[in-house]
Amino acid sequence: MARYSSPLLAELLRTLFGKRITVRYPYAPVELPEGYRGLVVADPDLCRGCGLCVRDCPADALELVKGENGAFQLILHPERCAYCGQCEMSCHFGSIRLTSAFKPGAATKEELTTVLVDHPADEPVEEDA
Amino acid sequence: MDRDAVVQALREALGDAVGEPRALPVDDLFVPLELSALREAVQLFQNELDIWHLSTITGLDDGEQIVLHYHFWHGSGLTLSVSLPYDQAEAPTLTDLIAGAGFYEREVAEMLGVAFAGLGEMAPLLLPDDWDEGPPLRHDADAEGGA
Amino acid sequence: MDRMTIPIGPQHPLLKEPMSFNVTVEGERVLEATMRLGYVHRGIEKLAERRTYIQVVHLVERICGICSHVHTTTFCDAVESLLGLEVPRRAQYIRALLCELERVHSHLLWLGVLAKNVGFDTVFMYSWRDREIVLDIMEGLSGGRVSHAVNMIGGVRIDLDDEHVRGILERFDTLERQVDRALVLVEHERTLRARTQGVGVLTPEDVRRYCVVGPTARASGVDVDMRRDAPRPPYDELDVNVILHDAGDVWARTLVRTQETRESLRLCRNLLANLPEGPTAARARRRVPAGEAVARSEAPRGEVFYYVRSDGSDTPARLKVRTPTLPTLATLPGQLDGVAFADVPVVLAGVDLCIACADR
Amino acid sequence: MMIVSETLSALFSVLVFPGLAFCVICALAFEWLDRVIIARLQGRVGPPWYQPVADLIKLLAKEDILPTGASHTVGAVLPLLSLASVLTAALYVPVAGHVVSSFEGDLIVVLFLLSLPALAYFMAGWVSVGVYSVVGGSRSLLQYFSYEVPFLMALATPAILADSWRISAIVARQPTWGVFTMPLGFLLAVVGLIGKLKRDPFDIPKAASEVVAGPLTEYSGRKLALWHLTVDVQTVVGIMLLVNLFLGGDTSTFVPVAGWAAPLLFAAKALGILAALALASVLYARLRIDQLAQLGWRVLAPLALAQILVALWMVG
Repeated sequence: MARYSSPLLAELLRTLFGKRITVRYPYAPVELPEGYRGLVVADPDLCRGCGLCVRDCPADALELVKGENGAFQLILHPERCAYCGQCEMSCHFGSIRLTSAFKPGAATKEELTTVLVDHPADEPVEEDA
Repeated sequence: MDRDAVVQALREALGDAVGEPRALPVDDLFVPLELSALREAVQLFQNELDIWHLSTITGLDDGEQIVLHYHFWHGSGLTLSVSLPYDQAEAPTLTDLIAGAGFYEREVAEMLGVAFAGLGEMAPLLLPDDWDEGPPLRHDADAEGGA
Repeated sequence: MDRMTIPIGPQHPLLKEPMSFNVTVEGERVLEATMRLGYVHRGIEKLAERRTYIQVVHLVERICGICSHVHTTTFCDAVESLLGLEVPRRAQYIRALLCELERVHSHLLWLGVLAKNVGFDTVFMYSWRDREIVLDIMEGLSGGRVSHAVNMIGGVRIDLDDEHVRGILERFDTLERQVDRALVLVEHERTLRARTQGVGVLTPEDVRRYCVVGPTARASGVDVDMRRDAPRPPYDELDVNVILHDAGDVWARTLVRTQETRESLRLCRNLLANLPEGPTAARARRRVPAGEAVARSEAPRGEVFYYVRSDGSDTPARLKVRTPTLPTLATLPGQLDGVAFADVPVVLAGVDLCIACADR
Repeated sequence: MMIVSETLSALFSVLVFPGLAFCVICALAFEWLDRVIIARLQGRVGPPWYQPVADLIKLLAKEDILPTGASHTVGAVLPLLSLASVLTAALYVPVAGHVVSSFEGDLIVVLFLLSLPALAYFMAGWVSVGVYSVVGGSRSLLQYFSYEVPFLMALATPAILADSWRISAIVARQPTWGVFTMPLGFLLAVVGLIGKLKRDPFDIPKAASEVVAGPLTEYSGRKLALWHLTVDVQTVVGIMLLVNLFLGGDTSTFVPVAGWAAPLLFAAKALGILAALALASVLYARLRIDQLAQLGWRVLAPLALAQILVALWMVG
């Protein structure tokens, strides 16, 4: 049998008595490294509605809707997002960034669409009487 | 065999068919060449100068004409660049000298509509069989800025 | 036995990506094989003409699922040279580190694919288990297992602190031991050798005629390696020893790729040991001055070639990418005729097809 | 009254133990064990215990189609034929001493019935129109001739030693376990069994990377379920046959074994052979068909012949 024995035997025994490699997601939790590029979020206070992130997004996943006198909405379409992190790099104000969360999924695309920043219109300056 | 020696050898063999070489970033030398002298230059490369590696053929449409860059490599980059008028976009095939050029020529033929004389197989390489919107990388085709 | 044409692909257990072969067989002997590409052609070069340079970096990263980092590195290299931008040495080291990690990832993945095609499921399971180690390292570094989004024009987005480096070196110990065992296995396993020796032979003349690059060329004795022939920093400070073999068959390629994995791990340790201090990126302008640039580097499958032409705007006028799989694919019909039909999967695996790369 | 209880016990032994029900349950259990052992050897966890049953039920519920052009009648008959022949073979193989019926020469009947599915498998490929099926079918024929001769010769040696073709007689007359008197015969029998069951490294007719699933590529639904069940039952019958012929059934030569422990000993031996089959499928890459033919005729057949000569010499 030695002539046909294989250099694999030692590895087989090590594997047989070693730890299983299978991760039983979703029953067992999967720990992601802290730098993992997941879902995009934005901080409404820091966001100025400048649209740098929208312009640089390679996947057109961000959309800036401008209302009248200063109101604007930054809308994210996660189904188009490629999680590349370019928006985080392009934002000068540190508002938009990637978290380590990943959305398990949704039935329709519309469900995924999230409004990141909903900036109300600036209060109209009271003209003095 | 450094680059100046190669250009010198080309000049001796082909005379003024060889244009003014210009060094381009990241270690490459572009040598403009008459279309008619192309095959001769490649034969010279192979027989005397022991340059055999053709990295690829870049085809591009710079608005006035179609330019073909034949990128060679022999320890450093060397590119023979040939220009073809729009209406007479033909070039000789190199597949008998460099078998590897076949795929690159078929791709340029498909993307820019250049006819390669002597290139046997003309089946589409990358584009679908039923592609009928003309060569995609030609700018005059979508002058009005299509999709 | 009459003559039969057996379709392999575009969907087939053998092919990991869509591509179609029509193999004409008489009995078990292959007479002739024809190929059809283009099922995964996305028109990357046309798309690049409608995106800014910043966006093209991410576009180019998605040409290939396995060697994405080397594409962005070469593209950034070309654009930075057009900008005349000096990339900080620390950024170059981090780029090279990820390039070598990606080579380890690609070769281990390939060893699994070859074993799967040869019906050796155990080696497939083992090599893909070991590959997880290098994927965890890259995910820890860049936040992505495969597409790392590390490169930007002017440098890299991430940085390495000591805790990162220690984690990597720890994992390297297990990885190196596993790769050494894989090397012993590939050299001495009787059935694996029986299925790969003398199959899909490529002579040095064929390599020169078809301009084949990478491990497939090195396994036929042709001494080409862009890391040594065109050393972009930091490879000029590293002594890369190029692994050659002369048999030119699938077994020789297996040896070359596995030994190269071991070599890449040595280079990674070297890079980590003398990682220079300093910034990780230089500020890049959005508009690139008019001009042309050619950049080459060594992807896991061989020389990848980039040509960028700019017209002064912030959008490239022309981008040409030639991936290493294309010339190797051209040699396949030659390698396939006269081969036993049972060896077709071995020959296809031997050239390490990356069809997404070839189609662009 | 006698007749009723007799027919009842006969019916019980045919339909339940060691007949139909026992075989099918054993087949599914062995398939699960086999997949778990292979998984554990490869560092994986392996399927849950109910996986084979779930697969069977799923296939039974799935749509059952055959390509146009393939003859549907033959396509439908073949899986039934092969399952029937294998289950009939199970009736003659004693399980820890219990056997449905036993007569002089039942070993030859069992060997014939075990080879029938190989022919049906080839027919399934030849009759179908798919290219993969035809190539897979012709390969299974080539493979049949490579392993069948050494396998039969290896199984003939215990019969020669015990001077009888009746399995239970062979089990009774073995002075010590067959594997000690003819180790080579046992080894050849195991290798032949791997070839017969088309397990790794001899799964050439159904090599996924070459011919997708060989003759079974076009099968689906109930017919495919029958084919899979055939292979499972064939594994059980093959292993039990080897246990009887080479490992002395439920007897133990060195340490006397209490009556109640005999069936456990039989089960242990059967699981031992199953583990050996699993180990063999993990250890080697798949051979090419010509390499298998070389192995069969250059190595296995001469060894089997030598083993027979040794057996004749021992008996003579």
